[in-house]
Amino acid sequence: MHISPVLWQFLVHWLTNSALFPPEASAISPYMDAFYFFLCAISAVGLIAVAILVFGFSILYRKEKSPVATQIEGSTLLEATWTIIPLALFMICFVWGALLYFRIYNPPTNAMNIYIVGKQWMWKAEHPGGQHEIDSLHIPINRPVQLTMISQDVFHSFSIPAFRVKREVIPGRYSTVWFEATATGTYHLFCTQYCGTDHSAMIGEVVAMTPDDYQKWAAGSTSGASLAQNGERLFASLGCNSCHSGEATARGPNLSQVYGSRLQLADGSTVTANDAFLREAILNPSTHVMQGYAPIMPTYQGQVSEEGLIDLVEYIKNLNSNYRIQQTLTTSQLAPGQAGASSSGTPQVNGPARAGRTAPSVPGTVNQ
Amino acid sequence: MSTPTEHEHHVVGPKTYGAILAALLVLTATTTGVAYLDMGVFNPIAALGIACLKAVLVILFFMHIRYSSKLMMLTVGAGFFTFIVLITMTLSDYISRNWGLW
Amino acid sequence: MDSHAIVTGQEQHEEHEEHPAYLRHHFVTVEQQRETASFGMWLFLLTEIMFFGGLFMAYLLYRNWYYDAFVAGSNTLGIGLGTTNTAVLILSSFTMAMGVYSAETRNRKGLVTFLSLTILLGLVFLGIKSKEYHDKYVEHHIPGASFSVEDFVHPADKRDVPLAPDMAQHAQLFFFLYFAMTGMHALHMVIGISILFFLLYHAWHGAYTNGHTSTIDNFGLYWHFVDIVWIFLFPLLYLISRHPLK
Amino acid sequence: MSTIVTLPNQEEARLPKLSYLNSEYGLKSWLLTGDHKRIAMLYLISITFFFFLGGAFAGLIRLELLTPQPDLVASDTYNKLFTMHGVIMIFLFLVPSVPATVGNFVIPIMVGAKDLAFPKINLLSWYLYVAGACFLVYALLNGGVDTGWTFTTPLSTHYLNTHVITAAMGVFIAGFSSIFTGLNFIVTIHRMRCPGMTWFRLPLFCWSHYAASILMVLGTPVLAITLVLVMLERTVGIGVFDPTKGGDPLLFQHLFWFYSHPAVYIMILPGMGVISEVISTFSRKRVFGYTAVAFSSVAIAVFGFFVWAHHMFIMGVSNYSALVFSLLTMLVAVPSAIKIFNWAATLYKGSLTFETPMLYAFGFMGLFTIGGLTGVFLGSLGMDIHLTETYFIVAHFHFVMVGGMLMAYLAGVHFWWPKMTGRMYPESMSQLAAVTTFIGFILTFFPQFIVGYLGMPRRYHAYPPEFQVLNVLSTAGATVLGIGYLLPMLYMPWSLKYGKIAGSNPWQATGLEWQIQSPPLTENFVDIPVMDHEAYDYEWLAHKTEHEVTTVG
Repeated sequence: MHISPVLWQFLVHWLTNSALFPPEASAISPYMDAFYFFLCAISAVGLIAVAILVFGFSILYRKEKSPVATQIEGSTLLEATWTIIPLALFMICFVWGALLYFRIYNPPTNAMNIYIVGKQWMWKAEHPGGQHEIDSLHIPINRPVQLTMISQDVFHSFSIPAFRVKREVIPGRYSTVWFEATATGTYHLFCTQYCGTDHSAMIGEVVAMTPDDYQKWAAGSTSGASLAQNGERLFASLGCNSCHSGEATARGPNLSQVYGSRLQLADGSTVTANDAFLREAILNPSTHVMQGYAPIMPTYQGQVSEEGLIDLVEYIKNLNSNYRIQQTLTTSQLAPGQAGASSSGTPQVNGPARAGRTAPSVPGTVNQ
Repeated sequence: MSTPTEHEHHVVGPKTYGAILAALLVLTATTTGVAYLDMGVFNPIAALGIACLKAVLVILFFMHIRYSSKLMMLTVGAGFFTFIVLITMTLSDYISRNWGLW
Repeated sequence: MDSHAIVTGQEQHEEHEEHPAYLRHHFVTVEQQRETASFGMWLFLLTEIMFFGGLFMAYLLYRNWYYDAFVAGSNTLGIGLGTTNTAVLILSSFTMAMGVYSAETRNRKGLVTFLSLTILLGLVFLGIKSKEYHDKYVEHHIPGASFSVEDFVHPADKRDVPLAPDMAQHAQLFFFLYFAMTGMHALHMVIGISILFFLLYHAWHGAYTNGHTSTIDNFGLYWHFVDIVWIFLFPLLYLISRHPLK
Repeated sequence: MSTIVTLPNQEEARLPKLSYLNSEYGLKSWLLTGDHKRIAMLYLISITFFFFLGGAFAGLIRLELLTPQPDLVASDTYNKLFTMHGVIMIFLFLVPSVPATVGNFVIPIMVGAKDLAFPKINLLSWYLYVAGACFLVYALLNGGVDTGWTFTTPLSTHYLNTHVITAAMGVFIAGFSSIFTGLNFIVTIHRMRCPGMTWFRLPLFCWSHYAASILMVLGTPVLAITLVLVMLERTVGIGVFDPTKGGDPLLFQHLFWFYSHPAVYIMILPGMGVISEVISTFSRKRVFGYTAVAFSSVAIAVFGFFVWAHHMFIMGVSNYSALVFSLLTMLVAVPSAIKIFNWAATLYKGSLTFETPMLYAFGFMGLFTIGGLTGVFLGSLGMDIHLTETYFIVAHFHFVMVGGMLMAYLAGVHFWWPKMTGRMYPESMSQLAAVTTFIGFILTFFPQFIVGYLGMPRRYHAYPPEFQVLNVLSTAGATVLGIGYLLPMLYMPWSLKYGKIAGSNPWQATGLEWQIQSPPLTENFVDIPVMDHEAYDYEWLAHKTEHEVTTVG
């Protein structure tokens, strides 16, 4: 036995650098792994059962030993046995798997929210504090983190194997996933849904840090303005404030503290104003008209990037009073033509425009 | 009418065809007329109900399923069943999406 | 050792003294051949059901999502032309059924007449359909670059609710599905009419009225199926969101 | 009840003077044939070609993945490689593999008919296959297509500038080929059975093909219309599947998987039919629980239509819907388990020999068991989150499709080779090939389960270096596997000329196809047979053989 030293070196190098099991770095991992081992166990049992039967019978009843085959019709009892036992096992798997699924996809209410935008071929992470990252994600450990994700183009899939979580990032719709990291370290972040040329380059790293380190990192890498602040600026420049001024006579509904509330829509249904609803209401306003308001809002489809929408959503989420909106309006009235609130964007305080045609609004909102 | 068997080929006569034609035309007129009445949710139900009735008439008489073997009836049934599976199971996803998380 | 190894039937073929020329070699009886052919045709129609099924699925989904746009789109379709076309198609189904009857009663003249009538009615249907398509073209309702939302944002008919521009855009989906569904249906009609010409030619020369009616039977099934598709398309596209008469 | 089987004396066998192979000569007699056996041969040749074409792509993929760096081919090329590998293997090899070759050849004979119900449609089906293949080859030669075999929208509709329409057209046409094959089988099994051939005297091969055919006929058109919509969307860009224009990309997923999940059963069910025949024949024993195996095929076909959304658990389907689909997925796993246990029980008190088809069948049972059980991993909602879209799923479906279906296909081709050609394949050589394939397969795909749980995503051109060991193992295994597949390519043609003469029933099997000469006459039977015994009745066979010996002697 002589292995070439070079080959040996390679083997040692490979083996020390490779793992056969992913690190367990999130609160859900042990649960996932327990289920995995259970599934492996029943698979092993099943496989061994089949192997014993096949090999056992092959030895016992090979032609040399058993020149005469005994014809057997079948056995209802046996059929029932191997119907019911697998079925029972599969049902256990189903229930266990379902519980795990709902655990992974139901974020706790106290989770901190980070926005993820996927595009060919990079991941952008936006922290509420205004920290922007590309192909990396910094998170504190021991704290539930919820990701609100959207794709700008095609399907992507956000996967962190060490956390055992994954969720498709869908164009045109928010999807969420949550996790709670338990060990500091740097972990792989993959796009697992084939998304075109550089699919395999759409990778990144997840840096799990102690809360203190995270605070330091957050303070050190902020872009200066939080998402909500960016959103406020955008809100004003798109002229949203002209209708959503929060005044009783405003043409648009009051957005202050709208997030999380139940809304009565014009078509009679009620919905909860969550992130997805807010985004949809900006892009497809006519299907999200609130009771008592006219469908006059223009669509912003194709005018606001996904990042911009996130800013707006984050802004509306944190909007606790209309004070600043009205402040902005007053300022823009003093200086017309500024920002986006030009021409007809000025509020018509008198005469509620509850009915009638779509009011021509901000320039550039004409449909394609 | 005797029970259809595999070895009997039933010839449907012009009288039956004529009657079915009349029925179909009447139903067409009805469905168009009904469309102008405002019946709320019953409008689509009436329209599709009449369409199903017409389709059944065509299948049973013009297409001779009324006089065919059980196998044929089963075949036609299987086709519509699969169609229903496609529609309902897909729509079940869309309908329950707004129910929110648990 | 050859094929005699198996026990053969008690001279099965002796029972069937008559072996018409159209009995294919691998069938034992004419009845078997007829049943087989019609069963095959039915299975083919099943695939057609599922083929249209995908389109119906898309239609149902988007109709629910963009109800207003679909209502508005539906109301631009000419109900008169639609109803006429339905009647024409039903009539052509009737003439086709009568053609089958003529073939079964070995009436060559009848068969030729009814096949010609079916062709004629089929062409009338396509003519009316192309008139409708042309109307859509004139109204800029063909989805794509030339599509205009004007009729939906500022409807001429005062019963129409003006649509918001974003919703009006979704009328394109309605028209896309309208063209896809009726277009696919019209394609089946065109194929059907082509086959009808072929059948007519042979019927003229005395085929199908010699007791071998399978071909006509099965084509009849196809033609009726195309009719059924229209029977569903008509209410879905034209009727279910009509404005009530005031 | 016991059966002694004496294998016939191979020395005495002669090739029949007249058979379907020499009834007519010339290319035209093949290309315009209505004979199901000749069409089966045409299919055999064409799918073998595409198998090796698809296999070559697989080889390049594995070679690229030998190293973590993207060093062998460019990203786009890599994407085209796995797309063409998937499209060719699924639509041009796996779907038609057993049904269109072995099934086409033996089903009419098994039911005691002179041909399939619609010989011309059978031929048309082959021409459609060729036409579809031409489109795909055209797309391939003109730069390929890189959508992935799933044609995921909106990637395929708006973000790629390769030959998506040509490829979709190819799949569309090939789909109709499969529809016509299925249609023919259903009608044949219903209408063409010989006197005495009741449903429960049908070989299980026919049952599983019947079940698969139902799926072909009812599922494939939905794929067809979906691809039409993709093509339309690419050309006119209306946005049926485009979220920016109000469409829903998940609708595409629903419609696509409505076919493509049943397609998995279209691929595996005929293979299961082969295994039933092979296990029974080489145990000289009736299949244990015939009715259970027969109905489990039908159950798979029926349940197969209700589970498609399990491909979309993480794609944003509603949670409630996911729950229902997961539950139904668990149910569809049960009939497969029933089949495996019944086959194992068939061996009990048999008289087993281990010819090549039997070795492949054992390979099938082992690998399909693993493939099926790992399917339960993926059908469980929570586990699916971690495992889907990783190499785990790649390993899973290769265990089912390659480990299962390809093993079954090779078992079938070896098993019926004497019937098709009149000559035996070389036994020891083919046993070597079977064992090589098995070892190569395990080595190739088992490491992929591990690397999948580690999280390596599928369709990755480059990967983190710590996954390299497992990938090297996998590539090494692929080499062995490739050798295992190349061996039959050498000895099968060889056997056409030099193989031993098989005689009509070399395996002493009970199916009707073994009671006629090898290779059969064009019309299969001189007179339509009458089935007067149950399927897999080895006592009837023993009695018949004895009777023949006495009459001849």
